[in-house]
Amino acid sequence: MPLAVKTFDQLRDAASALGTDAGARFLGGGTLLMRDINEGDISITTLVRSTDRAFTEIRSSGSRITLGAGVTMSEVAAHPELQYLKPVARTVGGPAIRNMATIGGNLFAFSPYGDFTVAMLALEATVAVQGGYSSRDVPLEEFLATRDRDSKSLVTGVTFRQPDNPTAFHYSKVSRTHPKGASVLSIAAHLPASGNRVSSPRIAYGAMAPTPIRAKAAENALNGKSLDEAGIADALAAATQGCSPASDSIASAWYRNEVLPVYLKRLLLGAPN
Amino acid sequence: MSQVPIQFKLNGQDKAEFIDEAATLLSVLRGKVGITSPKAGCEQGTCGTCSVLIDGELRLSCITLAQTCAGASIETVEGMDTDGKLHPLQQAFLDRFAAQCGFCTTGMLMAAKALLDKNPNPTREEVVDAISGNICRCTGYEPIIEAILDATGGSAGSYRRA
Amino acid sequence: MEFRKDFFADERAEGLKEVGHIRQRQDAVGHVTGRTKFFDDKKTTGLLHLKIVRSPHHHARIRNISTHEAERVPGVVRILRAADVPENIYTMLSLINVGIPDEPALAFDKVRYKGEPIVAVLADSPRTAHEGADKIRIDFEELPAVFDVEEALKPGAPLVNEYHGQNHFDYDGYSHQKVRLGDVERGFQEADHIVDERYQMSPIEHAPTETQGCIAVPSDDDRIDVYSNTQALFFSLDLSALILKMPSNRLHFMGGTVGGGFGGKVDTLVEPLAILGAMMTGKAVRHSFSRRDEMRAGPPRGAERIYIKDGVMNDGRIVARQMRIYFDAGAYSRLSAYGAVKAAAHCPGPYTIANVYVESYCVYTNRTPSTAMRGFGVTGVDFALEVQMDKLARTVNIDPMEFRLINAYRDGDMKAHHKRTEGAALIECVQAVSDLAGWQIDPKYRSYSSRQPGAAPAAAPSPASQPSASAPPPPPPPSSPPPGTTAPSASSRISSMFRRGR
Amino acid sequence: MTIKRGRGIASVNYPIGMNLGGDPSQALVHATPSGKFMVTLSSIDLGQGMKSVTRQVAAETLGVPIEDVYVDTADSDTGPHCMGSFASRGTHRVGNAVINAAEEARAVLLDAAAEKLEVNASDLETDGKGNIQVKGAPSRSISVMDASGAAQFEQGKTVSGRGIFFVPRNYPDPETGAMQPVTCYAHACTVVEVEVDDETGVVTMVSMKSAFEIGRAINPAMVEQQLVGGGWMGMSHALYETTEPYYPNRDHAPVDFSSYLMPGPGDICPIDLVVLERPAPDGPYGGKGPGEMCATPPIPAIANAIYDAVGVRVDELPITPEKVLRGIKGMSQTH
Repeated sequence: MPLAVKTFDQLRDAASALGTDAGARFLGGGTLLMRDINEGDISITTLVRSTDRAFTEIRSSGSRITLGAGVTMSEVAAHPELQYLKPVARTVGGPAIRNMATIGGNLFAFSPYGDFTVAMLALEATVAVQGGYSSRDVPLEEFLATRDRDSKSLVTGVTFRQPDNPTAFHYSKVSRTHPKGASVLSIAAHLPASGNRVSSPRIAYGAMAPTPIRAKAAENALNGKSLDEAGIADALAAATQGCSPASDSIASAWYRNEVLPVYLKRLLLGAPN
Repeated sequence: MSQVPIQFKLNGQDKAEFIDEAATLLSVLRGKVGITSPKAGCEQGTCGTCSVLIDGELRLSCITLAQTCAGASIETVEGMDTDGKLHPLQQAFLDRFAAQCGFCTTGMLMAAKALLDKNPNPTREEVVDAISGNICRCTGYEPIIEAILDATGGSAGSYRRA
Repeated sequence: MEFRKDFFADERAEGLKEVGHIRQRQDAVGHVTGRTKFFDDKKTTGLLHLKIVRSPHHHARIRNISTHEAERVPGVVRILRAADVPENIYTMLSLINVGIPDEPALAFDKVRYKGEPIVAVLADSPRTAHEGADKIRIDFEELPAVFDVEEALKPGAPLVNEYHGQNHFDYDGYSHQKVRLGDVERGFQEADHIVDERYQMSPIEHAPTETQGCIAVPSDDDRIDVYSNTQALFFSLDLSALILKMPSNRLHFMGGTVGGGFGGKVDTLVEPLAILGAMMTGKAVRHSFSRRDEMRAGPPRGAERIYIKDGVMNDGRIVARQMRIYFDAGAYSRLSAYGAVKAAAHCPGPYTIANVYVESYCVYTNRTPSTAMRGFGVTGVDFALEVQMDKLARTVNIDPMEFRLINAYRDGDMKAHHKRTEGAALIECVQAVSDLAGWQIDPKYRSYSSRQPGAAPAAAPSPASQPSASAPPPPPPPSSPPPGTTAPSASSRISSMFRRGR
Repeated sequence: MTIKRGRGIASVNYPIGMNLGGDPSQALVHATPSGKFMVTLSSIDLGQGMKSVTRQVAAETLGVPIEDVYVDTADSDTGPHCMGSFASRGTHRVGNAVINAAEEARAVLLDAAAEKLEVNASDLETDGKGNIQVKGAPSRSISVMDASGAAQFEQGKTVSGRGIFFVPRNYPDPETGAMQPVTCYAHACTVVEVEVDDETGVVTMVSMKSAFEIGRAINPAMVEQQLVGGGWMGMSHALYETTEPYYPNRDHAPVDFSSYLMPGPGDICPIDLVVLERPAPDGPYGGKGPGEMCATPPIPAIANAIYDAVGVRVDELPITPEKVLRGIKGMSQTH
């Protein structure tokens, strides 16, 4: 059957339409969905979109900031309050993709894609999910664990507390090709300092599991330690705990596990700079 | 498929068309308006041959829903030369022999124009980033990078072959 | 880029007015203005879109194909099956008499690789073509598959292609193309060292930015106009006419402006079905690979496995080289039978070796059929040979650059395929790179020349080989006048150059 | 972490034209009444510059400026047969066919001019600027336009020519492989420098320096296009490309330009080039064709450079960071 397009002023109406139409998908930046349609996915029969301004807004309140799900990578990179995330946003595709790809879409990107979500995970973001006419905030980690089972809800935005010290946020993406490339792996780390020790670090990986994951064993091993060879040794030893990377055309599972500690070490030792 | 009306500016000229509601911008430009410089290289958003400028921003027309461009200003390579005179980027691509088969060339020019319109004096690294979403299988990229740097009048960070 | 005009200056006419000068490309302005017209830029009305239903299995028997449901999808205009193709079984190189018909345009009794075309759906939009394809029902019985060239040649391996009756191409009654010069076993006995190695080249994609495609349009003179991006216009025209059993002059092919090819657009995979569809519907038909098709169902450069066993002397001379080459053709011959001979002819590389023994196999496996790509028959062999050369050089502790100069072929040297070397220039290229890269070599190698006999011994002739190669004749003197004589005018000089030796 | 540097070399030759011959190409050349020339072919330009090389060769042979020649190709109703654009045959085969056709057309043109100037055609030469003149007496001349017009409107001659180039087919001896693969070879030597990260196996290209012997560089700028692009493709083949990442297993196959790996504009290195010309006796103005050959020598040169850097031999393409790292760790290369 032909493909229909439905446009709604309000996100909640869009969410409602998604819930009642089995063939409906929400159109954000289009980088994933339009490709599927071009490639012949005829299970998609309706494109739902929304012109709700909340969807594309960046709102900050105190140290908390909310990015509408329709905010693009380029908008993140250009936003004065989000300069520490610029290196992350700039590793998503080339310039055209960054002008189109959204925060919301990135939450659904399959491994080895979804590097921005890795950063959001390290910042302990919550995801605003509109299911029908009700909305709820879900911790990102929980959202990622269930995202593939819940295709009927609409993500409207992500919210997180901005680092007190933006230089405590670190990001590293390893790709085979440059400057654009899919991830061998990516690492985002928020390493707040207390004196010369790391306090409650948050580390997240991309491409090391079916979805971006938190590196909790490494976080625990790093907590209260200094960022030097000795201080990070336990974290490196625990680096791959909980990882279950895939073998794909970018890299094998063996290689990802093998080099993750190498790149984590480089990120952590580079951190004081 | 139902038809919807759409108005937009194409290379400075007003256009009004009835289009399939789910049509991509690429199919509208190529099939409806007769603009063939954007190419269907992959229709996956991974090659850059369909690149156009929408309100000055580089976009991939193959994965852009056409009706989202209502009221927008769209630029393609067809609008680059003025009064028969080539745009400096086009001239630089000629002078540097930066086109071989020509299939990626129009997308490359759009990516380069998106950069130079906002940043007239980019570094080599910025040029490399600007074309990073555009695949070229013929040139090895270096002639394209050099052409874009030439069009800026500078050659910051460029290495030159002997 | 710089010219080293000092090399071979006495063999060249200078003073040409156009040749040798930088001139803008005829197509360059079209490329930078977007005016260049590729096949898909042809304006057509009432275009039908052709979508192929492909095999999901590597190797399977087809039990049943049902198209009834697909035919009822609104927008589906026509469905093509094997029975609709007049000469369904063909082989790509039939036009130059290489091989036997071994490949169906549309599979009917079995499929031999994942992605093999079975049914073509013609519909009024890409989406309806996809919807029609989704409704095609095919029952398969999966068969054991073989993916490795050496496994495929073992007794008891699954038979890939019944038309050949064995998993290799037949070369005049042999399983491989042979090249024999001298006595390789005697060479190994004489050698100070033996180096025996295995090399594997992966299949790769041509990856042109424009995928393979065409548009076939019924024309006003009751023929079919075909806008195609083939790399070989008449090859594709004649092969299409052969498959469709029609007079070739009922086809009017137009192309010549292609968005990259690299060899992949030699295989004529889109035109025959598009033409057939246009004839059966009276409508224009577009058949273009999606990028996914291009990556998976389109032919790759084939994998090659190469074994090289060399005998080398402490002074750096290679005295024997034995090579075994396996071309992974995939399920059908395409151009691989030709490529394997080209690979054999390329052995043992640009070096003079007295004893050479080559076996080159074209092997069928349940992989996507492979085809020519930039360097067909040569690239894989050169990868193996040149890594092997590095290993040999290190084995005898000689600088790798000097090692190549020691063994480089020269004018008059006997090649493994029993022809004397002419026009050699390897030594000079190595010398030029030595300068360019600042890679120091012993001064004695500076005096080496492709035009002077080298230290390498002539091939010891095997009884069967001819001509006799016991003493290579001195190389021919340079045929150009010595410097200082008045050069003839450019055009006459060029004519003589062109006609020399014919 | 240590970044280790290494250099490697490879030298190759490349056969010009289809193996064993038997691959003709044809050309037609004709002049308009105003002395402009059309070359009609069915050869394919897939970016390598077929239209432009043949245009340049035609202009040279005709003795007219390149602006006076256009190449029209690949319409099967009008263009004579060409085997196709592959096997490094375009410049050599089609170039020769164009020379043949252009010589025939030129001969008619000079005959027409001779009749007008009342001299022998053998005493005439072209100046390459659109004029035909008496050798040694350039003031006695006629424009190509006037000569072409006279031929067609006064003398009733068609200023045209037909050309074909053909290397006869030969067949290898099944026992010995004795054969004549081709009539000429191009040559190349490449030295590359790489850096290898010994903790990750990542290889970074530092430089590529090559010499190419290509008979005659018909158009140096287009030769450079091939050599630079081919250098990139060789590097890509060596380090990145595969349709079967776990060969011979067929899983995890790439389906797009994100999963099919090729070096991006940030992965390239300076490419320095030297060109040598040893004309092929049967090449058009000696030309051979560098397009295929240039993508080959970087592959083994890179493999050899990696060995030079870290002592690891990877004999299976592509040479991925994983294979290098396995080598550094002393592990087998199999998955």
